[in-house]
Amino acid sequence: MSESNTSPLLSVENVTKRFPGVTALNQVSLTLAEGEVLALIGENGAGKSTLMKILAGVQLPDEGQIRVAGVPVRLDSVQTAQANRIALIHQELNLSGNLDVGANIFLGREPIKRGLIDKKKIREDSVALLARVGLKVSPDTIVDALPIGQQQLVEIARALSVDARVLIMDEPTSSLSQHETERLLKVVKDLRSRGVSVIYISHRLGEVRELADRVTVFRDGANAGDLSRDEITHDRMVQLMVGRDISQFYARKPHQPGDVALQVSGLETPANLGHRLSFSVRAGEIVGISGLVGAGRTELLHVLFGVDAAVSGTISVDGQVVRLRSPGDAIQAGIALVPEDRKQQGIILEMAVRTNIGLPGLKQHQKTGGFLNRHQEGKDSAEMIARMRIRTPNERQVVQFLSGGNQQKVVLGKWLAMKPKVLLLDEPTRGIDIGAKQEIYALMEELAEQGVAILFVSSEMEEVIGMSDRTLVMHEGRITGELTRDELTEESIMQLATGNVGTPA
Amino acid sequence: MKKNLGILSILLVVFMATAFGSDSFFTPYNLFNLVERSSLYGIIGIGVAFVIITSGIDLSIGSLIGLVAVVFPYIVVDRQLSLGMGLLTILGLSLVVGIVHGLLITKLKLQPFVVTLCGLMIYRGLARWLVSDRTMGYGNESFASLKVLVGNVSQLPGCASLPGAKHVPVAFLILVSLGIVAAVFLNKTIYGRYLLALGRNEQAARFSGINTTKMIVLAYVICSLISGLGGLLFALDYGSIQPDSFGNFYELYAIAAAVLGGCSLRGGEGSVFGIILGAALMRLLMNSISMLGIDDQLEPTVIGFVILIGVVVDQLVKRIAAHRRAVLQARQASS
Amino acid sequence: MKKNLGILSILLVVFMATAFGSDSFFTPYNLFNLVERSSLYGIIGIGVAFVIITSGIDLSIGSLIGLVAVVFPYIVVDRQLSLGMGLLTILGLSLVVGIVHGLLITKLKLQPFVVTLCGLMIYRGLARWLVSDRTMGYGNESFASLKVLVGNVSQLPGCASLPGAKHVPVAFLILVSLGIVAAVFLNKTIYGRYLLALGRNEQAARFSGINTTKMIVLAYVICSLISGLGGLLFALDYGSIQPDSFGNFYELYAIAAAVLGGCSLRGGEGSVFGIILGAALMRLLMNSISMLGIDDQLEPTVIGFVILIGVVVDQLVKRIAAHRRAVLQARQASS
Amino acid sequence: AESDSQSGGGEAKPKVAYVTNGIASFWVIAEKGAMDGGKKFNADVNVLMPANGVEDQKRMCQDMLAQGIEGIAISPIDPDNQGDLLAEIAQHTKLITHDSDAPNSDRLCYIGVDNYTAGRMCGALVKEAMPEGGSVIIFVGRLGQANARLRRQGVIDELLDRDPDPTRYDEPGAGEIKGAKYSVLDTRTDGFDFGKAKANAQDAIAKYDDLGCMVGLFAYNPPLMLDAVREANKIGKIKIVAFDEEAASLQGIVDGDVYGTVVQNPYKYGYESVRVLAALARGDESVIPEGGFMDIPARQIRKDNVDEFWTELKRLTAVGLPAPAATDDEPVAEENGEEKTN
Ligand SMILES: Nc1ncnc2c1ncn2[C@@H]1O[C@H](COP(=O)(O)OP(=O)(O)OP(=O)(O)O)[C@@H](O)[C@H]1O
Ligand SMILES: Nc1ncnc2c1ncn2[C@@H]1O[C@H](COP(=O)(O)OP(=O)(O)OP(=O)(O)O)[C@@H](O)[C@H]1O
Ligand SMILES: [Mg+2]
Ligand SMILES: [Mg+2]
Repeated sequence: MSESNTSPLLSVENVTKRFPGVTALNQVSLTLAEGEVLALIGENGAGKSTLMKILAGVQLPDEGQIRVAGVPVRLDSVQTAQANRIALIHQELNLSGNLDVGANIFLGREPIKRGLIDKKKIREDSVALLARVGLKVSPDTIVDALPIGQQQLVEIARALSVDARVLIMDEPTSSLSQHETERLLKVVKDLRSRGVSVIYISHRLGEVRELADRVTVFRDGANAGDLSRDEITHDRMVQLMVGRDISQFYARKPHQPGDVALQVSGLETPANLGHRLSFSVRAGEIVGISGLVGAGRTELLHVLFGVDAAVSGTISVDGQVVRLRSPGDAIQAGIALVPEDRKQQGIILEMAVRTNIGLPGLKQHQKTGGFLNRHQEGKDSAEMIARMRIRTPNERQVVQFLSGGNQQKVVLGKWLAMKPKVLLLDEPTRGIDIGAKQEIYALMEELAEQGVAILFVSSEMEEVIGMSDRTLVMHEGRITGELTRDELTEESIMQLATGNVGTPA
Repeated sequence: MKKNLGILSILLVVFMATAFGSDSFFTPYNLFNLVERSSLYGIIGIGVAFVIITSGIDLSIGSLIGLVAVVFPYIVVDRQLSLGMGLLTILGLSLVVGIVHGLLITKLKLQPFVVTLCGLMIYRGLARWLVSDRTMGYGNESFASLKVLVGNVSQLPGCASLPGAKHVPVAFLILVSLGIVAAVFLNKTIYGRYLLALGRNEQAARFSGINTTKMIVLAYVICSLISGLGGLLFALDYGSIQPDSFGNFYELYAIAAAVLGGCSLRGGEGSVFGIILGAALMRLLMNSISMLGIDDQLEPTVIGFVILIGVVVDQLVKRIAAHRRAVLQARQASS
Repeated sequence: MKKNLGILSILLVVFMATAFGSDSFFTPYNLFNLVERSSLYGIIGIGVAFVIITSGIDLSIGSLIGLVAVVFPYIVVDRQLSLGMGLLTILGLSLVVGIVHGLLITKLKLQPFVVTLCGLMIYRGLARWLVSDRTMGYGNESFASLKVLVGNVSQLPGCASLPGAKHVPVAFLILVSLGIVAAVFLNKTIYGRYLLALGRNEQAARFSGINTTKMIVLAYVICSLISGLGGLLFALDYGSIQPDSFGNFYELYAIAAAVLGGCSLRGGEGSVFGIILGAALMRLLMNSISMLGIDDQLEPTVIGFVILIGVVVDQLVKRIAAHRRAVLQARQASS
Repeated sequence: AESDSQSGGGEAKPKVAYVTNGIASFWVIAEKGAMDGGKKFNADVNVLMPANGVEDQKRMCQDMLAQGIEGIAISPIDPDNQGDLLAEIAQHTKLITHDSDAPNSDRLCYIGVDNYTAGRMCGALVKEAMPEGGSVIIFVGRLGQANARLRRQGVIDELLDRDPDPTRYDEPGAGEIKGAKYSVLDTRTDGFDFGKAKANAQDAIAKYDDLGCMVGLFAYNPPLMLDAVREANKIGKIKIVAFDEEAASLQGIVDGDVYGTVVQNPYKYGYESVRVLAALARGDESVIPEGGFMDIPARQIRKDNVDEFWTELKRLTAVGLPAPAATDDEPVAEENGEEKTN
């Protein structure tokens, strides 16, 4: 104890980590005091997750020193990290989908009774943990059956189950909506009051402002500065992260929407049978869809993109009724989707930037006999890399090695190259840094001006309010209301999102 | 249990049909043979299930069985060493094979299919070379003491008087005990849970502090050890070993049994009971084919078809269940 | 090309060693045989590569080869139908097999391993049943016109006078043309690009508007068609077909060739040139073993080892390359 | 298992099984014999060809026993080590052996010629083909099974003029076996992979340019050897001695490209086995030959007797022909092939 007042609970000193092709961390340092919530922010690829993985014993640093309560430690395995009572919620989901919720929460730390797993204890403890994160599912539910958002809550419950001194959360809210987020923030504050130290990584500066005692900023794998409690303001953080200030974040100009581009009437989706959805999006209009996790938004977009077949109802583009049996049909009809699950659905990680951008256009640009049109592919990828300002050494770089934000830009790029009439965006800024975010918002605005009809799902209320001309709110597969720009407030959205219909809509 | 309903019903249907179609089928003698064969194949099925659960595969089982079956009499008869020495050798052999497979797959990140495909060739060649293709026999009296393993229960010390013991193959006892141990291991111990977890998502398991390398090696060791045991039993049962062919294709039978029994080759799933049913079904089919006097050239075709039907049914059942769930949800939501 | 350096060097080493160790190796006659065999196995290797690229697998190749080899003379000789009719039948047969595999895998979401394992059994049984295990022959004069396919180039119409034509197997021409077509298809057409893409990440490919179902079915059809062609060539070359064993294990040879040639069973990778090298290496090894008078029984062991060494080397080369890049990076960073 | 169920005479048809040691054209001929025997002696015959060696043989026999079969004629794959199975059969029903004997079992009799002797006859053919001696190479599917090892040993012992001893075994790995006039360079196996079998022949031709004679011990070997020799234009330079009556081999003899072949009499194995089993099933022990051995000698087929043998063979194996009405004491297809049935 006497030691811990002299030296911080956790200190990272001049850590360097290299990967083939990149130096993820270059001589970075940070400290964490007992019972402190430290926010770690930085652009995509700044090295936040890498440092956290090092602290969790998943990766070893190439250089540098790590101390716990002043004592030098070598965190060469997850076990040693756990022995030092350090726990990490990874940025990507890390669950075994074939096991039930309880099994995942206690994976690797199962309570044992007479040599066998004590399933009773697991169930009991899980119920308590799930309650704490506000997830209303049985511990016996198979994880595969949960939508991403709920799986994220399971991850958090698992981290809580470790009796940790240092709890690291790497973008825990990236797939949570307002409601769950608020609950999570409560949990974190509660942990702090119990003397647990938390490292909190997020691109959502609002959360950071509300939560952090201190902020450490990384830029390009190096320290870019610290902010103490009273210095924490939106602009200061952006300043340090991006190195420039980003004026007028949501660049919305009012403009006249054109004719109806997308008309949906009586649409019934397989995951939410019995609910008929009807709405329309005009050319040049940006319509947001808000709602809680599992409200059916992704499901809706999947049907509009032909991934899942509609059970009933009609979809028409520019007045033409279209039958969407596959994404191919949707693309034909001028619809494009930037999917929710970037790594699984958006890009092919092992392939080059150029190849990914070219993929949807291959058919359209093919030469006679089905031969590749390399020239067109090169032209498109070059144009998109420039227009999106995708940060990559060259068009042949494998997408895997780009940061999250730049990967997302690649996904956008591959669709813009198709010049769609209707652009569907599912959580377009999930896990994306402030700079990239602003670029994407600017892009949406630009497209709208060009007359593209944009329908975008977001769990980040701030951006829904900031970006949309109109907002549809969904609750358990139904559209519970529609809010115009001047009706839009967090309250009005929450009202509808939690199913309280009856407020003016 | 529930997930094995599909195959269980197929098994029963075929059983009934054969019992109905041939009066020699439902006789103690035939049933004894049937149960014994099913037990032998069930045993190696359980073995391969462990690697399948880790989303791996082992194609070398048949060759390892051949090698073990050759090495054992080679040690005991040709080299004149003791029975214990022989047992120790094949035990060590299986152990080493399993460890090597496991290390190549985890440390060198080689693909299980490739590693064990090489194993399939390597062990076969070794078996043939060791005895230069001579047929090996188990007639030698030194094996007499082991023969009980492929006899009936009444031959076990002190079981002579048990009622019906004569009608129960010892191999069946071995299968049952092995099955129970395996089932408990998989479903009730942390190691089983680790295997299931890493089988689906190795990174998640590793990030949870599980030593996935050790667990995967363990899985291959278990598989090889059980294959070794299987090799011994098969050899004792058939008594005559052709080094160049003994055990050919057994890996496919074992894998088929596991798949029929509900193991997914994508890993993370597996029911010991199902595997035993799977092995039994295949042996039953072969038996039915001769009992019903079906053209035995068609035998592979029939088996292939039934396995296919088995997995298709399984698939459809899953889908229907999923659909029903969705509808149910919808009703709850709307109500 | 570059990624095939490992196997290419192994091939050369073995070649040199054998040429050095046996003066009968480097003779026109032996080289002709060697090239012909390599060509035949190379052809089916290219076939299976298409499904491996989609991260699938085809275990039924050997049985399909057996079935085709039996059906052809059955139609032409036993049924007394025309040669064209025979060719049409085996073409249709292979086509149907491929489509069925593809549909079961895409529509019913069955695992390729399982589907084609069933195929392995089903087609073998059909072949045996169709001719009730009779050995089929290609002695009949009606096949004479086709025999040129397994002869040397000089027997081709109008090639008699070409210099050295006598020393080039026609099968090699077939391999080369097939190889070129396959390479162009994979690397220069959108369909090849589609296959590589979905082999890496089917979902993302589908979300990019690729009709993955159609492409996967196509891959299995291509594989079956090429297997059918292979079956015909093998049959013509060997002249006599035993329904129960003809083609056994050929799928493993084909897969091994593809893997040696740099195909990853995880999908999305594959070099036609590499596959041809892989097939050649295995045939070369067998030839070397007889030429150097190595113990016949050890043959499988030797081949198994060399494949293993091949993939291990491949693996290490990749790692070292990656490491070197990292170090380089570090230097640049520090400087 | 084809089951021949044409109604015969009024009395009950005994059910008997004819079990081979594998699948081969050789056995297809035997099957025909067995079936004809079934018609002739009014028995219900099951012909079983194990695809998977001893395992299948055991399974098939057990399944037959379960069906209360009244007699089994088996060609044991490994007589020395299949004691248990043979005992099990003998205990439940009438057991006889054919093609390959199991003297230590309780079999009632053995029908055929032992492969060792046949092998020596094959060796004799080699001597005739190469009177002034030379080098020989042997091709065989598997050495795993007894008949193959015995044939091979027979050939070797004959060439080296050793005195008969079926238990001798020159290990294939041991390299060249030198005799006074003849030397056996190597024995190559192919595991029933025809591609390998042909490759073996080609490699041998390439490797030994002084190669005098090729011996193929399994039915499919000689035709593949013949192909290889033809392609290498070594006809005449390399003598070919065959085993069994594959059509291509016989054609080769006719053309003079194959010196000769040793044929057992599979048709008669089948026919006689069924005759004996049927009688035993009806309780007539008299059919058991004295000494428990019915010699159906192998024959050497050369250019001079190939035509007449072949026509006879075609006649016997022709599909859809009425069963040759042979009488018990005057069975079909005598060695000299003169006997016309009925
Ligand atoms: N396993 C790896 N191999 C190669 N490069 C990697 C690896 N992991 C991370 N990188 C690279 O290291 C850099 C830092 O990545 P990291 O994930 O730490 O960034 P981050 O700050 O977490 O970004 P984000 O906010 O998008 O999560 C990036 O350029 C990334 O591409
Ligand atoms: N993989 C899945 N398995 C089973 N059900 C699912 C799956 N994905 C979604 N669902 C169901 O479909 C409904 C809608 O889920 P969806 O993912 O579309 O919600 P969402 O509004 O997009 O929320 P989020 O995308 O933030 O998780 C949910 O009720 C969920 O139960
Ligand atoms: Mg990160
Ligand atoms: Mg969603």
